[in-house]
Parts: sequence; C-alpha cells; structure tokens
Amino acid sequence: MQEIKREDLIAKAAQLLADGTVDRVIGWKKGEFDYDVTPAVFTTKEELENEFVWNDFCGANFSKYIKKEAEKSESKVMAFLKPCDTYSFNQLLTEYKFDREKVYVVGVPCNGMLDDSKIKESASGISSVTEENGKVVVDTLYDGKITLERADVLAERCANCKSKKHAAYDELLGTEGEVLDSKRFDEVEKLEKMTPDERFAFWQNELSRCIRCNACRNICPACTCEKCVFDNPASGVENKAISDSFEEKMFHIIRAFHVVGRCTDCGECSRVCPQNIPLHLLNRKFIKDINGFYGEYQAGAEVGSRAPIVDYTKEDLEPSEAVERGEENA
Amino acid sequence: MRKISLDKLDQLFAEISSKSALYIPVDTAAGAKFEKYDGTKKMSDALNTVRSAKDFFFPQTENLVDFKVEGKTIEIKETVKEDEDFVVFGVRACDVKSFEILDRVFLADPVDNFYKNRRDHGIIVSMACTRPAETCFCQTFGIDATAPAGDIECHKTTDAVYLEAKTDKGAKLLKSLNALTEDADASAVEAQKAQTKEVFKKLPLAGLDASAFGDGKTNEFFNAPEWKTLSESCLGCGTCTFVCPTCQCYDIKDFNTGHEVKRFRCWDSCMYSDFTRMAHGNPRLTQVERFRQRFMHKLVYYPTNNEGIFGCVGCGRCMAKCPINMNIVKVMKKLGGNK
Amino acid sequence: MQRIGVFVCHCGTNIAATVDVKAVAEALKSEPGVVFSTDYQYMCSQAGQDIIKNAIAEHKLTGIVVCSCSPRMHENTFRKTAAAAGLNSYMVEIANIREQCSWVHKDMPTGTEKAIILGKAAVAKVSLNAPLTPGESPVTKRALVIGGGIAGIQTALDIADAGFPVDIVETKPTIGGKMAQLDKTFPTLDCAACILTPKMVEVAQNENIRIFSYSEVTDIKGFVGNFDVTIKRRARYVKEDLCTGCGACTEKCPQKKVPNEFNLGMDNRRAIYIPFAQAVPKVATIDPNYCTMLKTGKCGVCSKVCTAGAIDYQAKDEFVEEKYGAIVAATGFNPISMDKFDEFAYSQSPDVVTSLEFERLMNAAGPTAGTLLRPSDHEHPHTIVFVQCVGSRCSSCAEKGKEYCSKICCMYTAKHAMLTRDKYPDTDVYVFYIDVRTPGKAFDEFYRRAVEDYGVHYIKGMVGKVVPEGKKLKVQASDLLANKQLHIDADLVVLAAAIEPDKSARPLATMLTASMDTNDFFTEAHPKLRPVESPTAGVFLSGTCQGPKDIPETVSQAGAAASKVIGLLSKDKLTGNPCVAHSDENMCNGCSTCANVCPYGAITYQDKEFRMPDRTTKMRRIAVVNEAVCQGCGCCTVACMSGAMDLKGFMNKQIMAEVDAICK
Amino acid sequence: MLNKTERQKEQILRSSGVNPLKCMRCGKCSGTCPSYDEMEYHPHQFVYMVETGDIETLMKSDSIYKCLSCFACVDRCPRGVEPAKLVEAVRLMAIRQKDANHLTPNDIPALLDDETPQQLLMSAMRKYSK
Amino acid sequence: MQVNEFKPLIVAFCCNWCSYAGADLAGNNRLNYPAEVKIVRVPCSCRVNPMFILRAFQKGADGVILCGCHPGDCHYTSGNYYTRRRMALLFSMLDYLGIEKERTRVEWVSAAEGAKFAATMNDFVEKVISLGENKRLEDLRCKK
Repeated sequence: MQEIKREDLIAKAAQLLADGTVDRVIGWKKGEFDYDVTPAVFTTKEELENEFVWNDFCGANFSKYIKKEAEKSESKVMAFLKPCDTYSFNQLLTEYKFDREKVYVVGVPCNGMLDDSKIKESASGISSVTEENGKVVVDTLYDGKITLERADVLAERCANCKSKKHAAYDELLGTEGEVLDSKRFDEVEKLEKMTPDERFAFWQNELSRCIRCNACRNICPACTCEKCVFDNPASGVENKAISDSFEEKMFHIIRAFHVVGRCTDCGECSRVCPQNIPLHLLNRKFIKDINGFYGEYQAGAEVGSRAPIVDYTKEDLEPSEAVERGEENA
Repeated sequence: MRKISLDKLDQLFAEISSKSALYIPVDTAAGAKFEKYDGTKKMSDALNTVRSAKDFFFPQTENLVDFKVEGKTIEIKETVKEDEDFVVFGVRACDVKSFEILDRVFLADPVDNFYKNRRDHGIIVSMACTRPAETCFCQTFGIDATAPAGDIECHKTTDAVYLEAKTDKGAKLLKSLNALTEDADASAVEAQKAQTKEVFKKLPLAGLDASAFGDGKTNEFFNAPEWKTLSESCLGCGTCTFVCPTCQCYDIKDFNTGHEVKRFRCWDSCMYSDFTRMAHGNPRLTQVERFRQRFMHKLVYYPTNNEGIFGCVGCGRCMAKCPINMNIVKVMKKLGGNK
Repeated sequence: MQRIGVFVCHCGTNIAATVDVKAVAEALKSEPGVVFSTDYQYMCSQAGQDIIKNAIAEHKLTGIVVCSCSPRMHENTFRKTAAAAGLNSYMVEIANIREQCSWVHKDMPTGTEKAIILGKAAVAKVSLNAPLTPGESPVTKRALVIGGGIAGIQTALDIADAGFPVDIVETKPTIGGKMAQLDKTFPTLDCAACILTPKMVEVAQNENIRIFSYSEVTDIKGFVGNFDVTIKRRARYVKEDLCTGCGACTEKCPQKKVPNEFNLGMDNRRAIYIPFAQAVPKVATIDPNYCTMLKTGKCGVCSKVCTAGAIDYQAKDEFVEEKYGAIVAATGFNPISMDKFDEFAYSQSPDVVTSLEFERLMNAAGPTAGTLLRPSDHEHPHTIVFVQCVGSRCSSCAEKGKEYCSKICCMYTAKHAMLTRDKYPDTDVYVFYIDVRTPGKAFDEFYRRAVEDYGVHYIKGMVGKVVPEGKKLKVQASDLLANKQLHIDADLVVLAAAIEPDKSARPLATMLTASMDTNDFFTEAHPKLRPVESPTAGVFLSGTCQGPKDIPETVSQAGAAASKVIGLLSKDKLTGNPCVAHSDENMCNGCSTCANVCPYGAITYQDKEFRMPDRTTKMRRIAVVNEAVCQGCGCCTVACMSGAMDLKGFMNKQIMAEVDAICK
Repeated sequence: MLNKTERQKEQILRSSGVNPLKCMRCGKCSGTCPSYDEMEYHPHQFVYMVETGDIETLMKSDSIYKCLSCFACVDRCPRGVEPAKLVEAVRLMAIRQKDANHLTPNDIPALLDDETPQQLLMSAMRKYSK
Repeated sequence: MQVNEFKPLIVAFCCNWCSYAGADLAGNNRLNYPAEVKIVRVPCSCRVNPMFILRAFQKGADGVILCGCHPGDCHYTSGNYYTRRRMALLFSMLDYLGIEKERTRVEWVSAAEGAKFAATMNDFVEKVISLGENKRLEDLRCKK
C-alpha cells in the first residue's frame, strides 16, 4: 500500500496542467490486470481520471521517457518520480541528457513496489491483487483468495531500498524519507565468499539464460547512447544474438563497465529481465568496489558530481591489490 | 487412447530417451524451461515455458555455412547435417499451433532446409491445459487448449497421463511404448476437458475478439493515429519477439573466428532500429513504425498472406514479459474496438 | 582494399641470425592485401629506402609494412621514405622484429614464427590505416603574463626582448610582487629594491610590454596559439594616462586610517595611495572601501589638489578583450595564515610576527624606517626567537598547515638572523629548526656564516609554545641535542610561515583548463622534462605558482618559460600530431565523460542540429576535439561509452585487428 | 617468529594506533610538554625509542607516570604522531605486566593533597579507570 | 621437459613512452623472455579499452598483460592513473565472475626497466602456463 493516494497525484497533475505549468504528464497507466502498469503520457484531467494508476506495481523508472519527452517540445513536462527514480534523473542531468528547465518533477514517496513474478510463484490465474491489513490479497481463478506477506512479494530492489529520500524534485507530495542503511551488498558479499569455481558456475548458469533481448539495456537509465556499441557493426563487438557463451559474458561485462560510476542501482535491469538474471549483482559489485576502493559514491545523489572512474588520486590502489582485496573480504 | 499412471511416467521418459533425445519442461529458478531428459529430471506442472518451443525448429542462432580463407583462396564448408530424431514432450496447444504458423513461412517455397530437417525429425507430444492463466487468450484465435493435437496429444489428470496419437509419426512412437501403457477410453478425459472449457469462458480475456483484424485490413489500420500513443511507452527491446512462439524474423551475419568465417543466422526483432536496415537506413524510421510492424504482421499481414490465419496464438508470453507491459491485447482492444 | 608492400630487414645479422627473413617475407605475401613482399640487408640504408620507394611506384602501394627494428628507431625514417615516394607517411607500420623478437629469442624457428605473427599484426593494422594530415593552426604573436612579480616581470622582459608583444596582468596597483616587499636577498644580501626596481622600470619602458595593473583575467577561451582573453581593469578612479605620480593627493587625503597592505597592516596609508615610492605604474589609486567621496559623495580633496585633473570618481570597471598565442601563469605565493597556530600566540601578541612582516620591519621604507623595533611598544628587541617550519611539513591537519617544505624559509631565516646580529650585535638571536636545508649555490656557506661569524644560536628542536607575559614572550622549546627543555624570554618571535599558491591560481587554472595538484600548485607537463609547461598546450608556468622556489630559481624558470613562449610565438603556424582523438558526431552522446578525463582540456562541447531519420531535426550536444590541443593519449576513447571517440592512428578497429592477427 | 622486542613494539603500535615512522624529529612535542623536566625520557624520545624497540627501558622509567596525559604533544605535533598515546600504551603495558593495578580509583582521594593540580587528578582518572 | 608442452598465447599492451621502450631495452640487453609474448603498441596504457582485453581472450589469448609508465611518470601526466582505476575495477569484476585473476595483470615498466620487463614477462608466462588453457573466457567458435 502506498502512503500517498492516487487522487492526490491526479489532483496535483490536473492542477499543473490547468495552470499551464506543464502540458504533459508522465505517469502510470492501468493495464488489463492489477499488475501490468504501463508508463504513459497524459495531457488532460479526463485521461488522468480514467486511466492513471498509482499502486504497488508502479515500479517503472521514467528516465527514458523524460529524456524523450524533454526533447520533443519546448514546453514543460511533468513527471512523478519516486526516490530511486530521482537518482537516475540527476545522473541524466549530469550527463546533459536533457534540459532541467523542461521538466517539472513531483516527488512521490514510495513504500516499495511488488514483484508480480514473485506473486505468480504462489498464485495462478490472478483476477485481482488488493491489500488488506497490510497483507497482499490475491484473488485467483482456481484457489480463491490467497494472502501473502508483503515482504515476501516485495521487489528485490525495494527490499534492499537504498533511499527513501528524493535527490531532486520541484515539489514533493507527502513526507520526505531518509537515506537508508541498505543491505544491498549482502548478496555480492555472498558471491565474493565463494570459490572462483563456484562463482564461475553461478554466473555461467545465470548468464547462459540470456537471450540478448536488450531489455536490460533499453530500460537502463544510464544506457542512453545514441548508438550502442553492441548495435554498431563498426564497433567490432556487435552481436545481435548470442552465439557463444563468451558473448553473454562480453555483453554483460562491458555493459556493466559502461555504467560504472553512472549506475544508480535503480534495479530496472533485473526487474525487466525476462530470464530473471540477477543483473543488479554485476552493477552492485562495481558500486561496492568503488565504495571500497575510492570512497563512498552514489551516482545521481547530486547533479554534476564526478564519477570515480573518471577521476583518480595518486595513491589509488593497484589492480592487483583490488583483486586481493576482494579476496580478503571473502 | 492409451494411458499411463503418473508414477510410471519416469519409465516412459526413460524408454523414449533410450531411443532418441527427449525434451521435457522442467522447473528452474527462472521459470519452466525445456531441457533434455537425463533420467532424473521431473516434468514441470507450469502452464508454459518462459521461452517458447520454437527453439527446437528455429533456434536463436544457427550456423549456415563456414568459409575458410587460406592465403588468397576461399573454401566453403556446408554445415547442414541430417538431424537425429527427437521428441518434445509437454507442448501446449498454443505452441503446437505456432509450428503451423512457422511452417507456412519456412516450408513454403523456397523451403528452409535447416528448419525442414528439424521439423522432419521432431515428434511433438502435446499436453492439454487445465489451468489457463489470466493472460491466456488462445481461444481468441480459435485454439482449443483442451485439444492441443501435435503428433501425440496428452491429457494429464490427477493420477495418469492419457495419450492419443494424432499423426502417423505419433502412432509409431506411441506403439513403441505399448509395453508401458494401457488402453484407455477417450471419455476418461472428457469431464476434465469440459471443466477446463468452463474455466476458459471465465478468463478475463475471454471476450477478446480478433474479428476486426485479418485478411485485407491493411488500409484500415495502417494509418491509425492510435499507433503513436500505443507505441509511446515501447522501449524498443526485443523481449516480446524473443519469447514469442511465432516471431520468425532473422538476420544473417558473419563472424570471423580468425581462422574461418562463420555465416550464421540469428533471431532478429522488428523492434530494433537496425531491423531490415538497408543501405539507405531502416525503412521504419521511428519506434512508431517498428511497433506497428509487429502487430500489423501478426494481425493483418500474416492473415492476408495465409488464408486469414492470425500470426498470434495467444500464449500470453509477451504480456508476462514486456518490461513496460505493452502488448498485443492492449493493441487489439484499442484498435479493434474491444471493450 | 589496400595494396600493401612488406619489407623485411636483415639488419645485418641482428635480425637474420634468429629470424628466417626470407620465410617471413614469403609468409606475409599471402596475407590479405599484400601485393609485394621482399627482404633486404639494411632497409634503413639509402639502398633499402630506394627499394621501398621503387616498390611504392611500381606496385602502386597504398600501405607499407617494414619488419625491422623498433619503431622508436626508424619509424620516422620510413615515414619520410614513404612521403618521398608520394605515399602518406602515416600509411607506414613497423613490425618490431629486432628488439622484441630476434634479440630476445634464441632459436630460429621460434623467432621466425613470432616475426611472422608480428608482421601479420602490422599488415592487419596498416590495411585499416587512413592517410593522416597534421592539422595546422595560426599563432597569435602576443603573449599574456598573469602576475607581475619577479617571475612575471622576468618572463615578460625576456619575451619582449625577442620582439614579441607581451601584456602583464597584475591584480595589485603596481607590479613588483613579493620581491618588492623584501629587504635584502640571500645569499648575496643585495638590496631587493636595488635589483628589482630597475627591472620594473625596464618593463614600463619596454615598447613591447603593456601593463594591466589593478586588473584581473576574467575569461579565457581558445587554445594554444589562439587564446581569447577578457581582462577586467578595475576602476582605480585615477586616470592612468594623466596621473603624474606626484603624490600630492596621497598627502592631502583626509582619510588616514587605512591599513597599509604593503607593510602588512603594520602602519596606515591614505584612501588614495601609491603602494610604494618605486611603484610601476607610478599612479595613484583610490581605495573605494575607504574613500569618503566614493562612499558618501562628500570630500573631493584629491580632485582639488590634483593639478593634472586625473581624478575620476565616476570611473567604472572596464573590460579589455585581447588575443594571445601563449599564456604564462606567474601568480605567485602568499604566506599562509597564522591565525590557527595558537601555540605561537600570533593573534595574541603583535610582537609575534611572520618573516615577511619582519622583512618590512627591517626595511628602510618599512613602518619603522628600517630600525628594528617591536611593533607593540616600538622598543628595541634584545632577544629574538626565529621559529622555522611553521605550517610547513605539517601533515596532521590540512586546514592549518601544508605537507610540503616551503623551501625558502631556511635561507631567509638565516638571512634575518645574520642581518639582525650584524646591525644589532647586542641582540640574542635563536633559530629553532627541524632541519636546515641549504642546497644551492653558496647557500650552505651563507648559513654557516650566520652560525660561525655572526653567533646566531641554532637550536635543533621545535618551539612548543609562546606565551605573552608582560612585555616578554615566554618561549618554551626543546633542545633535542642537549635533551633539555628551554625557556627563553624573548622580545620578538618571528615565524617562518609556510607559503601557499595565491588564491587566484585555482580559478585561473579552471579557466585555462590547466591541472593543479592538491596543494593548488600548477602541475607541469612533465615533472622532469617539461617543468615550465602546463599539460595544457600554450600555457606556461613561471615562479612559485608551480612550486615553492627562491628568487634565483624563479628568475631562471621565468627565463625558461619565456624561451618556450618565444619558441611558440616564432612559429607562424602550429603543426599538430595527426594521431589525435576524433569524435563521431553521429554517435556522440554529449555526456562530458571524455572531457572529464582529458588532461589537456582539448574537448569542448557544442549544440548541433541533427536531421533525424523521420525528417525532424533535433539539437544535440556533441563533443568537439581541438586537434591543436589534443596530444593523442587516447584516454577519452575508453571513457566514451558509445565508441564515438576514437584515436586516429590507433583506432579501435586497428588495435582489435592487431589483437586478432596475434591471436589467429 | 617475532622476538620479544619486536612483539612488544608490535603490541605498543597496535594498542596505541601510532605510527612512529611519521615523526620528523622536530621536537615540538617536547617543546610543548609541561612535564618535561620531570621526565627522564621526553615525548620525542618515546617516539624514537618505540621505533627502535627500546620499550623495556621505557617501562622501567618513571617517565611513564610523569606524563600528565594533557595531550598537548598530540595537539601540536605537525605530523599527527600522537606521542601521548605511545606513553599511555607503554604505561598500560607496564601495568598489565605487573598483573594488577596498584591503585584503585578509591585509593586516590586519600593520596590527594591540596597542592595537587586538577590536571593531575584528571590524568589520574584517565590512567586508572582503564 | 613435458611432452605436449602447453604454449600459452600472451598479448601485452605496452604504452609507447615507457613500457614499449622498456621492451626495446630488454632487446638491447638481450634479455630473454618467452616468444609467446606478443606486444601491441598503444600511445598510453589509458588507450586500452577493456574490450580489447576481452577481445584477446575471445580470439584465443591465454593471458593479457598491460604495461604502462609508473604512476606519476605518465607521458600524458594522468593516463595511467585512469588505467589503474579502470583495470582495478575490471579485474575485480573478472575475478567476481570466477575468471582466474592470474590471467590479467597490470605492470608499470619504465623505459629504463628492460630487466623488469623481461622478468615480468617470464613470471607472467609461467603463471599462465600453470593455469593452463583459457577455458573460462573462450569463444568456442574461435577454437581450431
């Protein structure tokens, strides 16, 4: 259950449309079911009232849409941003991806989003998903009502939420949260503690499922290249489909490396992967290493910050030490 | 019709796999998946596999030909080879139907040897559905999920699996398994079928109607203004096309290994900006056109070229996997005036 | 498809003894693109080069590979050979089969096999080479020197002497800098003014030099040879061209209570002032913070007494825009603030002074007219304690001191101690030191004279605290050699404060895209081999803005910087290295990552309109590499995610082709 | 295997957290020390003697009890060496070696006289509350 | 002497100003190192894209070593500092993926360190030989 109500969001959007502050609103549009929410652009109050939703499935990060909309016209667009989305927003600004003046950000507090695939593990033939007394109630075709603990179906990234505090907004609805002491590196540490053979087996199993659909890349707020090296035949590494296990590794290593220091750990890559590959564990490894080697750094915490990968100190550790240190942690 | 009790199913699998490769759906951490039977694997009860069964006949990548460059001479090496027989067990009605859709593309003149070879050697053992999901809409396309056909059609009940041969290939296989199976009456599964049919009537997408689309509707839909708003959220990834059982587009590429060049084909996606790119660029300039292409193909172009048969089987995979939940159902409802 | 010629060198037996050169030539013949392959005794000889030239003509070669010694030896030789035969000189690649093959491997089969692979890699690379032409850019023949201290003065004079116009920008009303405030200079004890002021006059009189005093640089655009600089000339409310420097105004001005910064606030000046008698330009300046006329509109005394009519209360800041070919940073230093060193009671007692203040107290033109008197009661001090390394070599707290050695303190403290004992033999002079560092010509002799001839008490140890008590300063210190704690009742304590770069250096470095170290000293292009150049082309370093140094060192560095500037300005055109980065605007994301890692500030951004596939247009921010500034390290190419940035001569696909060929 | 000297040094460095190698031998610690004349070994000597491993000598010296723990040396040291922490570490080692504290906090009031400065009282608290 | 001795393929990226010159010096001094080492000249170690390293492994390399000027001595002042960070992160990631960490290395070799260059290469080749063939980052299509 979200602390802030759908009606409040609609009212805010309608007001900004009415007073001419913005002429488009990026929000979530309801789907066929309770859980298949789609990002959409709204231009009238009627559209908002008919189709706008705000529920536990509004996980989509609007970064890509903000960039697209900001390029479209001279007028301002409004976007509802959850705390984690604001980090991506700032990171895009750091990279000059759009004009800040063209976007009006309304911050919305987030109580964590649910993962529909986790719900589907325990329920089939879902007719509705509602909330009663803090529990998730799933009405099904076959087994009637199933009650699930919210914590059990919370998206991984929300269970390990790094911040309930917005890094940017023009206006905030509801109350501002805090930066949290997240356990998000625990899984990475668990992997680090494995033997190299175990780690290799783990990743071989995970990455071999990749079908190179590019969902992770296309949703990624950091992946905003005009032309991706993996789509560019001139780059020498282009591959449309994966013909060999090497290419799975190549794609995912390079993709993670390209977002080093830019990845805000929004978790969209893992959310969208149709094969449930825990891609966030690659990005988090880099984040954890950066924090350990060069000091805490959160991409998107502020606009214009210099990522550690494009910076240095004379006393930096050597690559050999970096690998050793990974082992010491283990 | 033959029958085998559930506790003997492993023996059945063992028997089949002793003669040819057998693939069954198994549960993995990332959903159900067809895997080669190795004597220990258990068949999944999942409604459907994450990826479709089209991989068996039209794999994501396959080598077409190798070139070996020696000094300044080029040697060409054919890579097509006669496949061994294989059996795919537990294919749902939607995927079975998808093979027909693929056949009309790959087996039409000019025949695709690679595809035909696999098709000739593959035996499909289907499995009737009993618990369709809310995302199922195969009935929209006239598919009866309780009668999935294939070479052998199966019905799984609480205690047994009923098998019925639908083709000669199927009959031959089923006969070879007679020692393990016993005779059964076709009526044994009728009640279950009827019950499932009732469930289908209650599905949220039961009323979805494709009749607005089909043969000759190109002009009606091509310039519809709704494409713009529908495609707005599309990220241009290839998830829908790669999980789709009927998407059949591919690209042909060369890979230089250093000692030879491998010419391979791989699935392509009309959602990609370089799809059908020619010297002048992609004929479909923006995501609006690419998005339109996919749905027009399934709902209009394919039926136009194939006696009104739709290019979608309603398996619901794209609904489940699209990162932003935009899918063919939403398109049909918006454009086809459904609800 | 390239038509490639391969030339395998025997290098006498240097190569041929361990590499079967004929086999190499034969093997490379069948590589794609190779149309000619041969071997010869000495490819670098005239005869060898003729073979190459003839082959280029005969076989219409578009690229050549020479399998020979290291490219560091003869790459240029063969490039010239190619150019002489009409081939672009960058269509040459060298396979290093001597230093990296025949000389390090023993047996023939191994050497031959490796040489073939190295040859194949070079063929693979050259088949992707493109002809490169070095870019040219014109040079504006005018230099800008920022800072008018001894460093700036010397640099400007040397450049002007070579016949090039130079502008000096100085924030103070006069040039002269810190040296003008000094009394005598070590180790020869010349009077600073006697050697500096003639140079200042020379600057004023040199036709090639313009002085922008009381001015600052506010904007710098452009690149080596072509800088566009905006200089703000702050309003001094006195017309420079009319003022004769007679000083009448400075005597009559009723506002007498303005702390005199030239004497470090130890006495007062008027609101209209000339910093010191030998100022250049010798022009009065009105201090707007104290002038009654400017503040209240009532007074106007200076205007009345000025017979030249130079006073202009309406003056406004003016901006001058000028083009320069080279810029010299000579922003100098300041002693660090002593406010945080409570243990030395600097803030509590006026009798605890810094060394620079001590210079003024000793100086004939200083607040005490050259008689050493205590600031508090103007009495003659009898016991003077000098403390060295105050704030230098201090690693414990960055907000207080500096980790580096300030280099000049040992020598000037020896000078102060010596001069004090010389003038006032009745004084007891103690110098507390950690180390006495006197490397330099006649430096150690100077220090020894202070000890041996002048009886200065040098004590190894540090002062722990200074406590003002009555008229005395209680100094508690340790004598490490005697292993005793000393308690001295001093009359005057002189702190050798660490020096730090002037605060204006940091914003200047940003404008210049020149890099700085953590202490805000400018970094050199190379710490050993290019010590007076900034990594940013066309920017040079003079004096203490680069690091602590004394006057002789500053002057020699100033001359070195000037010679570099003269070398640059004497060229009509700059020819660049063609192996520079280049951004493909169609792929560039404009994210600024490349500019973040560029050590030379060679990458700028511009908004450009692009036609989209659907015939709409879109403005996009794209990176543009200034080829005149880029040095070709390639750091940006890896920072660039999209692969838009590539390095000519070492393109991604060329390096990958080499890797592929090696791994084949 | 470390010998006794090395072991002692290692323990002192570990318990004090001090790196004596940072010392540039300026003597400001001793210059600032209020207890200098009472001490046989002065703060800068502590640093040097720990560095050379001469810890037995320090433990035997009264100096470890003469330090007031006023931390002036810690505050003034330009290199952040923190000599007082070394003194403290050596003192602790000496105390621990004897297997017992000879004074408990309760014993202190009886030992006080009117002339004892407050600072000493404070240092005593620091010393014996461990 | 082993029968069927494994000959690893080593790609060494050397910066033009220090390490390549160091390799030349090793040659001048006739200091032996295995012929399996093949050097690719780059202007600066910071020119080496992680993609080049992966590419080498794909095409059959068993070890990749990157040599540059010592930190602080970079011809371009800061290139190798960036290299250091990039490779620290990349190597840590490769290790995380279970790929043998001894297959990749960064070594700072100055133009005066011919002996160090030869010693480094001898040591590196020895380590790679002890690991055997590259299996974890291989592209099966590229196997002969």
